[in-house]
Amino acid sequence: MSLTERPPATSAPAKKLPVKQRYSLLTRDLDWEPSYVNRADLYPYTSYEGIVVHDWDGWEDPFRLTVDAYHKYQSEKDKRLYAVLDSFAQSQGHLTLSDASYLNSIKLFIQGVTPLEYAAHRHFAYLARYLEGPAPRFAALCQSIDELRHAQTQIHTISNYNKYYGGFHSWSKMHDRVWYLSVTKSLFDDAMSAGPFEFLVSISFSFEYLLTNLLFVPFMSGASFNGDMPTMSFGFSAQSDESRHMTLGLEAIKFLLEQDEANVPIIQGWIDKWFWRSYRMSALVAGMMDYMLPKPVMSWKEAFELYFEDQMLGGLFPDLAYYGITPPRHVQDAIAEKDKLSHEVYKILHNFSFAAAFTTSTPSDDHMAWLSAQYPDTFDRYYRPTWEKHRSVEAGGGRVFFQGLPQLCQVCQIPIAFTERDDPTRISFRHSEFRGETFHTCSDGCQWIFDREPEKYVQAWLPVHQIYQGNCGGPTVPDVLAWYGIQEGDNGEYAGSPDQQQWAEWHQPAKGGN
Amino acid sequence: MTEQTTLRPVGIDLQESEENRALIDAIKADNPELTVRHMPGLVKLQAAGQIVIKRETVEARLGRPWETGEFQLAIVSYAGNFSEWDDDQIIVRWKH
Amino acid sequence: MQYELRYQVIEPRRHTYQNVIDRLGDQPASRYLEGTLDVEPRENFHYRPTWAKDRELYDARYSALRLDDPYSFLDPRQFFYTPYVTSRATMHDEFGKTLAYLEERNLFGRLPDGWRALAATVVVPLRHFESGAQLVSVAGARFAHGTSIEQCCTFAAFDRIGNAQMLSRVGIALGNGGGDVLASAKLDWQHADHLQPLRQLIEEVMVLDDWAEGLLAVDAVDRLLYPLLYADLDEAALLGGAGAYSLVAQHFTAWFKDQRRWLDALVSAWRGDERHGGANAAVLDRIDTEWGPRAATAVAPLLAVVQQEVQA
Amino acid sequence: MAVKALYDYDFPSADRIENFGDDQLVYVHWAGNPLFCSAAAFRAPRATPFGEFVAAMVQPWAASDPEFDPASIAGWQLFDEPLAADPQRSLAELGIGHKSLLTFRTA
Repeated sequence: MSLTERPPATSAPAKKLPVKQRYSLLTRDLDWEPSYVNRADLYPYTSYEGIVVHDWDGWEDPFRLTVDAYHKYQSEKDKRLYAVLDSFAQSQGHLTLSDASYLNSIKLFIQGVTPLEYAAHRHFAYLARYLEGPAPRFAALCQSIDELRHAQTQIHTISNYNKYYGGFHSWSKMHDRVWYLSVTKSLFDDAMSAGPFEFLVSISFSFEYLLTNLLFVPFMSGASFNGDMPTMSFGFSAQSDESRHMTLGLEAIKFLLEQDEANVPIIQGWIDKWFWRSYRMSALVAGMMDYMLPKPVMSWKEAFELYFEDQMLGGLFPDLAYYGITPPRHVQDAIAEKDKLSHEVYKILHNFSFAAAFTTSTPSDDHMAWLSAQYPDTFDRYYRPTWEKHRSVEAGGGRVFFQGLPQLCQVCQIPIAFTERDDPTRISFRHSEFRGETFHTCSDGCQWIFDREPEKYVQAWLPVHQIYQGNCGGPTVPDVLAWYGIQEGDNGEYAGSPDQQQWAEWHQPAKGGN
Repeated sequence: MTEQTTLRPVGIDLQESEENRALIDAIKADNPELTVRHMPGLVKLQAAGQIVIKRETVEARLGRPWETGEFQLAIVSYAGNFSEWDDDQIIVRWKH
Repeated sequence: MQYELRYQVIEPRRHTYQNVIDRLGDQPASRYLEGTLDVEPRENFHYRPTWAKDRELYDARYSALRLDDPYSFLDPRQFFYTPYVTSRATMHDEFGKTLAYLEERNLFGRLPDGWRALAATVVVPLRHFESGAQLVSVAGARFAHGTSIEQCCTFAAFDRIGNAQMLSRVGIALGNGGGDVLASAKLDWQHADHLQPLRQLIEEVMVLDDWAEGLLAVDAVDRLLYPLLYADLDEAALLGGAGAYSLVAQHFTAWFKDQRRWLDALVSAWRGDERHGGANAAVLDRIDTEWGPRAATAVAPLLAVVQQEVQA
Repeated sequence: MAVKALYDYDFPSADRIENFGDDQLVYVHWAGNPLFCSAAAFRAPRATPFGEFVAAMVQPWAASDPEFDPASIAGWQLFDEPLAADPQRSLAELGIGHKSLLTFRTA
């Protein structure tokens, strides 16, 4: 019998399931209770951190994203993004950037941030495997594949700059080896080596929810302002995924807090640790925002006030107070140093760019005027005199670099350069003893983190100490730079660098009547 | 609709683009108390208590059917909590 | 200041990233290669995982199957994120159109009883098998050594949940828009005799330590299940008045063909590896011997249902 | 507080003194000079006389500041305590151990 010969349908027209129920059938209902193996063998990692979960079904997923919708939206986003990349490359758009020095911030980005996107991709896959609830597992799976998207769209966006400028070419190897990149790498290694719940609170909540806005949004706005449409496009496109990731972070924390009161102090400890750990890493972005954009768009201080103080301390933490959660320990230290942070960080980069895959330079008069306006309480008093000294040395044909290696913080791995809360002229040195050995940290926050888990931080692969142990290609600076993969001209001072010279050549001032 | 529990500010950041203009207009129309701040490439919307995005208003401005899921193509960031996200509207507010 | 651009075309300083140049020479490289080669970190990990003794965060020892250079395997489909989601957007769009067509014409309502029974008691319950296969695949996304391999596992994991959702939507359609068919399919999955060997197998695979062995054990089932339920029944469905079955089945046949491409290439890479090929072959043969018969036993009762319901 | 782990989580310090043979790490901070973002790290033999350590390592580093005058170094501290920096005595004899922090000022 052929189809057309069959009698017409007599059944009632199809019902339509409510969205929420349909979503539940397509996601969490796929799970079943195993009976041939032990649940504990299936999910071996969810008990050792002390977190108690009574009901995994308590997890809410406001996005209700199904696989077909995911592919539909994501392919549309990528279609738009790659169209921007292609047209920018075809029209030699890099020539319309504000200045080649702008790209130093993008070098720092692909070396320091892109590998973190990739690490997040890998470890959200761990959550997608080992969390016990199907709803958070699916959210983690989406995030895992999103993070792969972020890593790859960044690699592809920056690929075009890599063809014409230095410093981009060996980002992956550099992330494994170069001193300033151990700051970002060690943060993710710290989170990944912890258990699944700590990872969730560290990356999804403390990093994605509390701090990504602050890190990415002003930065992408800065890209737009400096003519870098591709970076703005991947940035905003990535951020549209980020809103899902932020939601995962917020849902995670509320879910865990609602499950059991015993979870509250554990979560509080992780918030305290990870706020400071992520905040310290974000210091690199502070330096980038205030000093590395030829056309700055918003100061670190203003972004910090807007995205962190107003939105998080003003909005989020009162919400979490309901569960007994208080603002992160050491948050007052972060607030107190908002007038100092970027200046202290850029000083580090300026001192050490001879050993970096980017260049630095002393800020121009215009730039100093902007910094002075943004930081009226500190810039002229504490930082301008040092930059003026650099200027006078440079006027004589010199350039001050730090002829040696810095002392690093055992936890955040940034050179110990931050100052005491009440005195911007006094470096804050902290040290702890553990098993008869001294360990140095840069702040009360990092020292507190060290003292909480010294067995973890004694393992840190501190780049300076590794150089001195002979593990980084040899004893001399050129040996180490070669091992880092840094090529001639990637490093040092921007003025006179290959990037600067070729930029000048490409942009000869227009001659009258030409 | 549930009662608003707080007037603490919530916010949504949207990419400023041709595609998003109608959406931004619709949000302005449905949230009269909204403050709008333009940054390069970006529009920052903030309001006390909550921001609501209604499918019907967006469709009227856009002149075509619009699914609330498409909001994911426009959003850059937010502060608050998606307290509702269904076929007809999206509401951002704090939970407590 | 006014500028003029001095050159029409600027010669690039290099054509691709240094790691790609080191492997393939300085020539333009595809987005697949730039986004895949050497992306996974290799060395100088800071802290040991608290959840695995004697392992680093990334470590070849998470599987007995090794490659001397993980990038000796490349995905024949050259999938990185964008072509992957683009391809799957089309696939799910087409599936959605098929489903809409079938629902509009009430073709599920007109399925002959045997075909309906097959779909409801064998095919739809497999959404749980797909869900289990997703857990197995995503372990590879975390633990495979090398971006080229884990990336395929990531996409496979996402495909599996996609397959589970496609089967669930078939179940909803079979239930005339309600959840009844899914509910009874879940009961069958948990209790019906014909599904227990398969459920037992996937549960035991889900707890395997070696992600690659898990993947291959699932594949041992796939290689029996997909041809049996989708490709081989296509003709019979058309002849038996079950056009709806055929229209649905084609999507799963297409997916399985795609899945084979990377997995077969990976197995070849393992066997052909200069340094580890011998050891890999021994492991692969052991896996075949162990899981092949288990898969056959698990699929046999499903074959019996097929024979009883639609081939009788 | 111990690290929460599925096994006894105990690893040697990456920078334990054994990894440096007869040498050790010493940090030197030039207090009050904002040109230097941080203290410098050095690897030096424990038996090195303090004077030689300063001449061979500290002074070339401090000369990063073109206004540096070696004669102006004064007022050494070991961590927070004043140090009687006898140039003839070795680091070990002066109690300057592995990963000690030295600070000096300039007159």
